[in-house]
Order: sequence, then C-alpha cells, then structure tokens
Amino acid sequence: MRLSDKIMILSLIFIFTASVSLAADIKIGVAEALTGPIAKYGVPIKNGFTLAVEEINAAGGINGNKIKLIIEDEQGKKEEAINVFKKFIFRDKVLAIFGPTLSNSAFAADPVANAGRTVVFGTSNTAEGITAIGPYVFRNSVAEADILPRVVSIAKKKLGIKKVAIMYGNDDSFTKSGYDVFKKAVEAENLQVVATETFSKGDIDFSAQITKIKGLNPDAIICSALVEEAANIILQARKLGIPASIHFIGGNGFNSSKLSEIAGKAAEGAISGSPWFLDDTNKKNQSFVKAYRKKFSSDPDQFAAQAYDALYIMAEAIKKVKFTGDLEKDRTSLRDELAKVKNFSGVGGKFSFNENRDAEQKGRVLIVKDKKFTIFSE
Amino acid sequence: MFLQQIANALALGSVYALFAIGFTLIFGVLEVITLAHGAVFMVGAFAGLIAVTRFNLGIIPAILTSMLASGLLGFIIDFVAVRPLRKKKYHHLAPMIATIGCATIITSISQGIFGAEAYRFPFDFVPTKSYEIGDIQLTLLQLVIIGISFSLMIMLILLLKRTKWGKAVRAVAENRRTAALLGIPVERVFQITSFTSSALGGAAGVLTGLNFNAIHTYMGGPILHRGIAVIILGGMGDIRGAMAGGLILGFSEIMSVAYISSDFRDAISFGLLFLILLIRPSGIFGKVPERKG
Amino acid sequence: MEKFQRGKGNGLTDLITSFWQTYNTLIYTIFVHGMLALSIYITLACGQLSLGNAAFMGIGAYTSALLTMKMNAPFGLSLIAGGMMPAAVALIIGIPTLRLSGVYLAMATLGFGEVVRVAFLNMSITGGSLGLNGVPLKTELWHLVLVIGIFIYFFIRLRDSRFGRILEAINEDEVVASVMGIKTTYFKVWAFTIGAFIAGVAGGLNAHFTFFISPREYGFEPAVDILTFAILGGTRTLWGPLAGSTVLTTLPELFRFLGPYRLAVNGLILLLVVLYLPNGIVSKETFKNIKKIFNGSGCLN
Amino acid sequence: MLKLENIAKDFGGLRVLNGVSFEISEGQIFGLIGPNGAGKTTVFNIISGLLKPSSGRIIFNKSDITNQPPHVVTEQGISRTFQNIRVFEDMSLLENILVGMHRLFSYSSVSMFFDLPKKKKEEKQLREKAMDILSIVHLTEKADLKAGGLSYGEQRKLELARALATEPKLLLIDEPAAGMNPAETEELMNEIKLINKNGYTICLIEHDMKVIMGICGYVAVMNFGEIIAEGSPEEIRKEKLVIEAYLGKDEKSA
Repeated sequence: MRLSDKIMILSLIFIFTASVSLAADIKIGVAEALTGPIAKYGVPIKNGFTLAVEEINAAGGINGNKIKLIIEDEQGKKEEAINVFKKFIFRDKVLAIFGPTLSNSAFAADPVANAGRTVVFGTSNTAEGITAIGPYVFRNSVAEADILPRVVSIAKKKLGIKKVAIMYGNDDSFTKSGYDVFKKAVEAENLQVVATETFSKGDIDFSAQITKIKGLNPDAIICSALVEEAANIILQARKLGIPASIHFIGGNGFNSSKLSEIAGKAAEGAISGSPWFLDDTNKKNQSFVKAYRKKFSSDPDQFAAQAYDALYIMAEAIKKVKFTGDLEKDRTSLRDELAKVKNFSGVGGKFSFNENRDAEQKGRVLIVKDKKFTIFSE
Repeated sequence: MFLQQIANALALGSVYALFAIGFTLIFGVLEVITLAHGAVFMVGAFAGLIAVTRFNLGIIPAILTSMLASGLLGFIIDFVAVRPLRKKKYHHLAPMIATIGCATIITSISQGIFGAEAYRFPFDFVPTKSYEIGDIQLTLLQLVIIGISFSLMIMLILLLKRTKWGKAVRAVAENRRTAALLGIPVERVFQITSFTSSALGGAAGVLTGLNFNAIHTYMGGPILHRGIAVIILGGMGDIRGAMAGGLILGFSEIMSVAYISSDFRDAISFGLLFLILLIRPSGIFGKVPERKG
Repeated sequence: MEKFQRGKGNGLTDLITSFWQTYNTLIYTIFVHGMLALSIYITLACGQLSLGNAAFMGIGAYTSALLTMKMNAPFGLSLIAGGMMPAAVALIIGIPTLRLSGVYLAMATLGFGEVVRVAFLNMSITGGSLGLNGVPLKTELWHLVLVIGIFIYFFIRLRDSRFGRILEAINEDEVVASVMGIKTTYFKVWAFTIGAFIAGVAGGLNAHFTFFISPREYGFEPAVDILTFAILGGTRTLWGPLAGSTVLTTLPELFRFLGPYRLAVNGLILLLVVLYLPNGIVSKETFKNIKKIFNGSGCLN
Repeated sequence: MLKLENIAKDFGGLRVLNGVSFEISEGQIFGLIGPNGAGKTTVFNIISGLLKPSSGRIIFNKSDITNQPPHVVTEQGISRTFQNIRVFEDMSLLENILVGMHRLFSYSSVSMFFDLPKKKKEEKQLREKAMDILSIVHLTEKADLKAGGLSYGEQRKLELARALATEPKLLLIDEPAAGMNPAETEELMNEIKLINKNGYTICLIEHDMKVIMGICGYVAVMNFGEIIAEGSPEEIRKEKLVIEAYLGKDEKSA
C-alpha cells in the first residue's frame, strides 16, 4: 500500500469514527485561538473545558448523556471566528458554543450565534458591550469594572498611595478595557496620575516608558497588561531601579503563575484582583488545580479556571433542559435555563448571572507573596 | 534621565541591528527578502534555551549552539525554498513567498513542540548585576548584549573584508554573473551566506531571550516587521546601513516614548522612516542609482 | 442521541441550505480577498510593490462603517465613499512616494500603513483598539458579485486599451516608457489610486458582514497576505490574483480537520506551489503541466 | 534644430563629459563617433532627459529643454533608441508601437470602461497607423508576435519603429548596426536614409565606419568626454587627432 493510500484510509476511518461518536452526544462547540500569537490564552481555555468535560463524562455525564466538545481553532481572527460559529450552528448542529478567545472576535461572531438562537458563552471576553449583543450571549469572564475599583481603593488605603503612573497596552481591547476601568477608579479615589504610558502587543522593551515613570516618582504603578508583558514590565522596572516599595497594581492579566515564573522576586508585592487564584484553599479549586497539573503538567491560569467553571455552569443548565428533540427549541430552553443560574459554586467561589447575563461574582484583592498570590483583602 | 534613555536606546538598537545585519546580508547576496528570518530568530532563542536548560551550557557555548542550529536552519531554508527558484527567471518575489511558507511551517512545528506560552532563561543563569553610573542604571546583561552584538557585527565586517570567502561573498553581491565567470563558486557562497546570516539572526534571538525574558513561538513577528524597516532604512544589502538603521530605530522608538508620547511611538518611528526614504530614496547608505539609458 | 439533529424538508435543499448557512461568510470573504488581490494587481501591473493596501482597506472600512452607523447613509453611498477616501489618501501620498522603486516603495507604503494603524488606535471616532462594534449587516452576495464583476470588467477593458499598454510598458521598462513620452509617475499614481479605491470598497463590504472592525486587521500581516494572494496566483493576468486569493482563503477551511497541523500544511502547500509554479497558479507552466498530464506523461516535472 | 552648449557631466567626482557643444540642423543625418567610453551614450542620455547635466544648456527648436524630464523631451519631438536593445519583450510588436504612439490617443478612461464608439474608432485607426509604421521596418507579418521572440536585428528595427511612433522631429539612434551582419546593415542603412527622406532629422551613434561614411552628412568625434573634431565625413577622415584617437586603430584592424 502506498503512503497516500494509507493516509486516505486513515482519514476516512477518522471521519467515520468521528461522525459515529458525534451522533450519540450532547454537542458543544468550542471556538478558541489555538494557533497564532493569541494561542497562549486560547490553549489554557481549551484545557479548562476538556478537563471539566472529562470529569463530567467520567461521572456518568448529564442525566446519562455524555458531553462531546467539538473544538475548532479560530486563530484570534474575526472571519475565522465567524466561520467556526457558522459551522457549529449549521453543520455540527451544536447545542451551545463557548468562545471566542478575544473580545474583538466576539463582537464579530457573537451576533451570528445570537441570530442563530444559539447560546454563546464567553469565558475570556472582557470588553464592555459583549452581552449587549443579544439575549443568547453569556459570559463568566470577571467583570473588571466590579473588582478593579476595589483593588485601587484598598491599595490606596493600605499602602497610602497618592500618586500613580499608569501603563497599558493600547492596541488590545482586553488591556484597553482594563485601563478604562482603572482610569475611572483612579479618578474616583482622587489619585494623582503622573504619567500614562502605552505599549503594543508583542513589545519586549519597556525601558523608555519605565525610565520616564521613574523620573516622576509615583507611589505605585498601575499596569493593565497581559501576563507576559506585565512580568517583563515589572522585571525591567526593578532592573532600572524602581524600588520594591513601589507596588504594581494590575487586573486579570496579572493573575497567573507565569507572573512570578518570569519576573521572579521582582513580582513580589504585585497586587491584583480576581475571584479566583491558584492557591486558593477552597476544596473545589484544590482538586481542579491538582487535576489540571496532572493532565497538562502546567499551572492553570485564570482563563483556564474560568473555562472550567463555565463548563460546569453550562452542565448545570443542561441538566434542567427538557429535551424535545427539536434543536431550535432545545437551544432556546438552554438559554432560559442558563439565565436562571444563581449561586453556582465553582473554583472561583459563588457565581450568578445578573440580568445582563454578565458575571456576578465576588472578587478578592490579591498580592504576590513568596511567588504566590495570596489574599490581600477579602 | 536623558542618559538613561540613551543607554536604553543602545541596548534595544543593538538587538535590532544584530537581527538586521543577517537579514540585509541575505538580501545583498541572494537578493531575497527572507521573511523566514523571524522564525530563524525564534528557533535561535529556543535552541539557546534548550542548550542551557537541558545541557547546562554556559552563556557563550549556548550562543554558539544556537548560532549553529539557526545557521543550519537557514541553510535548509535556502536549500529547500530559495535555491530551486534562483535557477531560472521567475517572478522576483517568488522566493520571498516561498520563505513565508517556510516561516509558517517552522512556527507551526514550534508551537507543536513548545506550545504557545512564554519561557525564560533560568534566573541563576541570567547575570543580574547592575551598575549605577550617576543616574544611569546599566545592567551587566545590557553591557554583555551590546558587547556581543557589536563584536559579532565587527567580526562579520572583518570576515567580509579580510578573508577569501568574504571577498567572494562581496563579489557575488556585486554581480553574481561576473563572480561566476571569475571562478567563484557562487552556489557555495549563497549557502555560506544563508548559514552566516541565519546564525546571526539566531544569536539575536538568544540575546533577546536573555534580556527580555520572553521566548515564545511568535516572538519573531514584531522584530521581523521592524527588521524590514531597518534594512531598508539603512540601504538594502548594506551592513553598515543595517547597523545604523537598527540604532536609529532603537533611538526613535525610545526617544519618541521619552519625549513625545508612547501612543504614537510606532507612528513616529515608521513615519520617520517614510520621510527618510523620501529624502534618501535608497536608504541612508544605499547608492542612489542614476537613471541610465 | 438522534434527537439533536432532526432535519426538515428534503435532503438536497436541506444540504444546500445548510452548506450556504455554514459557509456564506467564507464565500463572502473569498470575494473580498479577491478584490484585495485585484487591488494590488493593478500596482504590480505597473511594476510597483505596495504594502499599503491593507491600510487602504482599513480606511475604506472605517469610512463606510462610520457613514452607515453615524449618518445612516445608504449602503451604496457609504461604499463609494469607502473607496473614494483611501483613493484620495493614495493620491496625496502617491505623488511623493511613487518616485521610489522596488523594495523602497514597499517600505514607504509599509511605513504609511503603520501610521494609519496608529491613527486608528488613537482616534476617538474609530473607537481605538476596541474597534467599531455593531456595524450593521448590509452586505449580500449580489453586492459582492456585482462589485467584483465591475472590477473584473474594468480590468478586461483595461487590457487592450492605451492605459493598460502604458502600465505594462512601465512594468517592463520604466526608463524606456518615459522616453516614449509617458508621464510614468502620473500613471503610477493613477494605478496606485485605483488600487486604493478597490481595497477601500473591499474594506467597506467586509465591515458590513463581520459586525466589527478594529485596527489590528489592517496591519503588517494582512498587507503581506494580500501580496501573497497576487504572487501565488500569478501576476501576468487578472485571473492569477483571483485564483491565488481563492485558494489561500479556502485552504485553511478545507484543512480544518487537520487541527493543530493545518497551518503547517498551509505553509507546505504555499511552498510547494511556489516551487513548482514560481510564476503563479495562473501561468504558462500550469498550462504546460496540464497539457503534459493530458498527454499522458503525467509527471509535474 | 538641436544645440548643445557646453554640456558637462560628473559622476561622483569623475568628469565624464567636458564642454560638449554641437549643433544639429534640420534634415541632417548627424553622426556621433568615438571610442568606447568616450561619453557618446551619456550625451544621448542627457539630451533625452534621463540624466541631468552638471552644467550647460540644451536648446531644441529655440526652447530650453535642459533638465526637462524624459517625457517632456519626447513631447518636444526627440525620440531615441538604446544601445542595449530595450524593447518591451512581453508585448507584441504592434503593442510596442502603440505604446510609442500613446500620445495620439485621446479617448478617456470613461470611453475605455464603456467601450464607447470613440474608443473603438480610435483604436482601429491607430492600429492601422501602427501597422504602417511597422511596414517601414518590414515587420508587418510579425505584428502579433511577442517582441522577445524576435531576432537581434529585428529587435533593433522594432526599437527604431517604436521611436518613430512617437512622431519625433529628431531621432537619436544608438549603435543601430551593432551585432548585425553586413546584409542586415545594408538594409538598415537604406531604412535610415528612407526615414531621413521622410523628414526626420537623425543623430546617430555608430562604430561601424561604413555606416557613418555611407549615410552621415556631418560627423562629430568624441574622446574622453570632449568633442575633438567635427565636419563632413571626408574632413573627419583626414583629421589627425581623430585618426590617432580612434580611426587609426580602426583602420589597422579593418
């Protein structure tokens, strides 16, 4: 047999088994960026989902039905996200969709799901206005608008901050949204902003911004950045002589073990806010982190935790859906059940959807101590 | 503060320059803009990382390992994607598109192996010493990077000026047909150039990884974009031009953040390149070709 | 559990409807990419290498999206404005820029593109990095077919006209063209401007079926992608860029089943096509090879 | 008709032309000769606007065309051919001529887009005219072939025809006989004479003394970037400087 024959036969078998196995499950589409520069966020999200599904299926599924995830790569590009969504809705006939990774893609793809009357559940879209797209759009990504003002206010009280400098990535909607929230919070707390500096995605050198900030002597530096950039900024700031007494305050982007992994000792004292953190001692989280480490041999980050919780939230709603066999009706009743989810307890604590289908979850203010996030204030 | 910013600009600019000299050398000799140079840069960084974490090599051996690995990669890219296209008269951009294909394959494989996340060199490996001179903070690492970059660049220039192979390379860059008539093994020169250029790209990758602690599959993208700007600004194929261009870009990025606004850093840097090109249509060191009949 | 997938109606129409529902955005995108490929084809046709077309697309997309969103302008009007705006910009920057040649022109246009991207990021009307959300869904298939039809018709007419000959002459030998009395810069700017117009219209059409636009869609990588469409397809005839864009847009979707390896396969195919058909998919070699296959020798070498 | 006054040209500090002055009068066949590297082609490049002179003036039909861009010079009525043949290889012969004739087209892009009668009529008329021009150089049968496929001599002729298509008053021809066999050269000489008779003034760079002596009415000799002699072919033949610089060598080898 020639190689090409083998490949053909193998792929036929693959397609056959895939289609057979699909037929017997509750299908949920997962559209995340799995290749390209955004993949570093998309992959942990996918991991969170797969871990949760394995656990649920191992425990017998939902009312006896197994969940089958159909995972597609949307590369962090809006056209790809739309294509994947359409494939899920019209060809794979999924019950609901998770994703996409970026808010930008969500703005493009979520209207498709909403028009197709299919639930779309975002776990990493933080931009304002995502759920306003329509009644089928849900998310459990932490609303930074709730937590960050608390972070700022507590940091101000506990550390006696008066002057701050702000740094953020201005070509990314995640970090830009975070900045907008910080800016309001800083104004509300009457803090003086000595400098606002920006950088771009993929930047590695922040020395110019930091040198400028150093000259202005702020009491703290607020930094809306994703973890790789955040870690590098902190590290470079310490190298350039900004002392450890000047704390870094960040949003969701900080909340990853990568922060200390990359920045090392420099990350000590960095402050962030989130309902979830790696070393939270609640039982659910402990077992989640353990299972995640075992399966993927790395630490979960906030994105993975949110994805993990999202799948359990979805399962909770699916449990209550009375399946009619009519996909359109089932999708709509799933939407209705999902909107009713209240007081779900997950790895990130108690969770409810508010009337806008946004996350309602209590955030905690965290600080890095001995390379780990610990609670700075409940 | 101004002096500190100059130090910052030097450190950033020297990495740009090191990336760009290999890039421009390939263009000067092979007349191909190899868009796989960013991928080579990334592979160099990972090779250095593996040399350190798996084989416990020191900084210099790690750089040499990485240069060897990325040099070989450059040789393979040339052999597979560029060589078949120089034999006949094809669209002059065909080799460039072929290198895009290579870059896609390499990054895709790299993601398969290393995933999408960022890595860094071990803490105890990276020198953390820093010197305070007046107001300026200079880390030992920065000095090492500036030092290694410049010595590699000077070595390259000496190789080109002094050695037999260097002369052959320059002859081929000048006119490959005449060089072939003079008995220079042109094909061999192409291979050596690809190897050397890519090795320099790999060295830039390791140094970037050391200084900026962000080694990941997609690290080649932003620097490729800037590298193109640098080599064209300096004058295509001109090594001094690439060095000057790298430093100019480093300075314009740092200084626009320092004294204008970080919001407009890229617009200022690229706008500046745009203006320089309008004044010097073939770059700073490029010869202005007179139109001839 | 069959209950999740109960079909309605008869098999064939069902199949077609579901295919269309699933892939209409892909098909729309093929049309838009086709236009982008044509937009760079006209500058390549007179020997100019421009990497500014993604930026022109962006200017067009923002212009037309803002017109429909803020002024409630009719779609046709906002599309035309979406073409005129980048064309005007191209006219202004083209006059100084097009004295440059080859890679230097590419660089200058690349620099221009970067300036445009940063401008989008820092203007409040464009929504900065958050982009423009909620662009109404207006583009339909017939719009795309009509518009690309007009562009193709234009290129066909161009071919045997004085303009087409002038562009080809400039492409072959700019010095000789100027000695023939051709105002080369004038015609290069003309071609550049038309390219910008086409890219702008493509951007406008794209914005109105993807709900959302943001600056990162118009940066360096899309600019290289557009160039790749044209070179991979072949730049001798107008069908080349169209073929190139169609192939490169369809492949990733076709290879979706390969999962994580599909990008590698994409790259491999790109490489193989360039190696075996260095003058593009639509080129003499292709026809020779097809002939060979039909003559029974059957080998691509 | 064309007057060069004290033209000088430096290339990066190297003076390649020095005080070149001469005048071509209407109806002449003017020969410009000299050894390789004497600067003849540079003179052509300066006249046709491809190079800017470092100093000096060029007057054509009483107007100053110094420093004018090439297309303006062509519009004024000067056309040229190139020493190293530069036809548009991927275009047909007819298209090559049509490019040369492009100024005669007046239809707009609107009539192009809608294929209006004005465009059709004009294309038809001018294509016929282009065929007439091709017939001067006996290439009508090959009108639809690609120019790149022509023989060397044919390409030279095509270039000549293309230059004629711009309707010049003065035609600059750079080494037309280079690489031609004697029979082709003979035919070429006749064609040039014919073109001249049809009212075109001609300036010719040539190495082949037979061509110069056979058709030129007036000759200027260049060496090291300067005009060292000028006069009728007979006078030039006797000039001692010229023999030393150029002809002596040539006659020995001939």
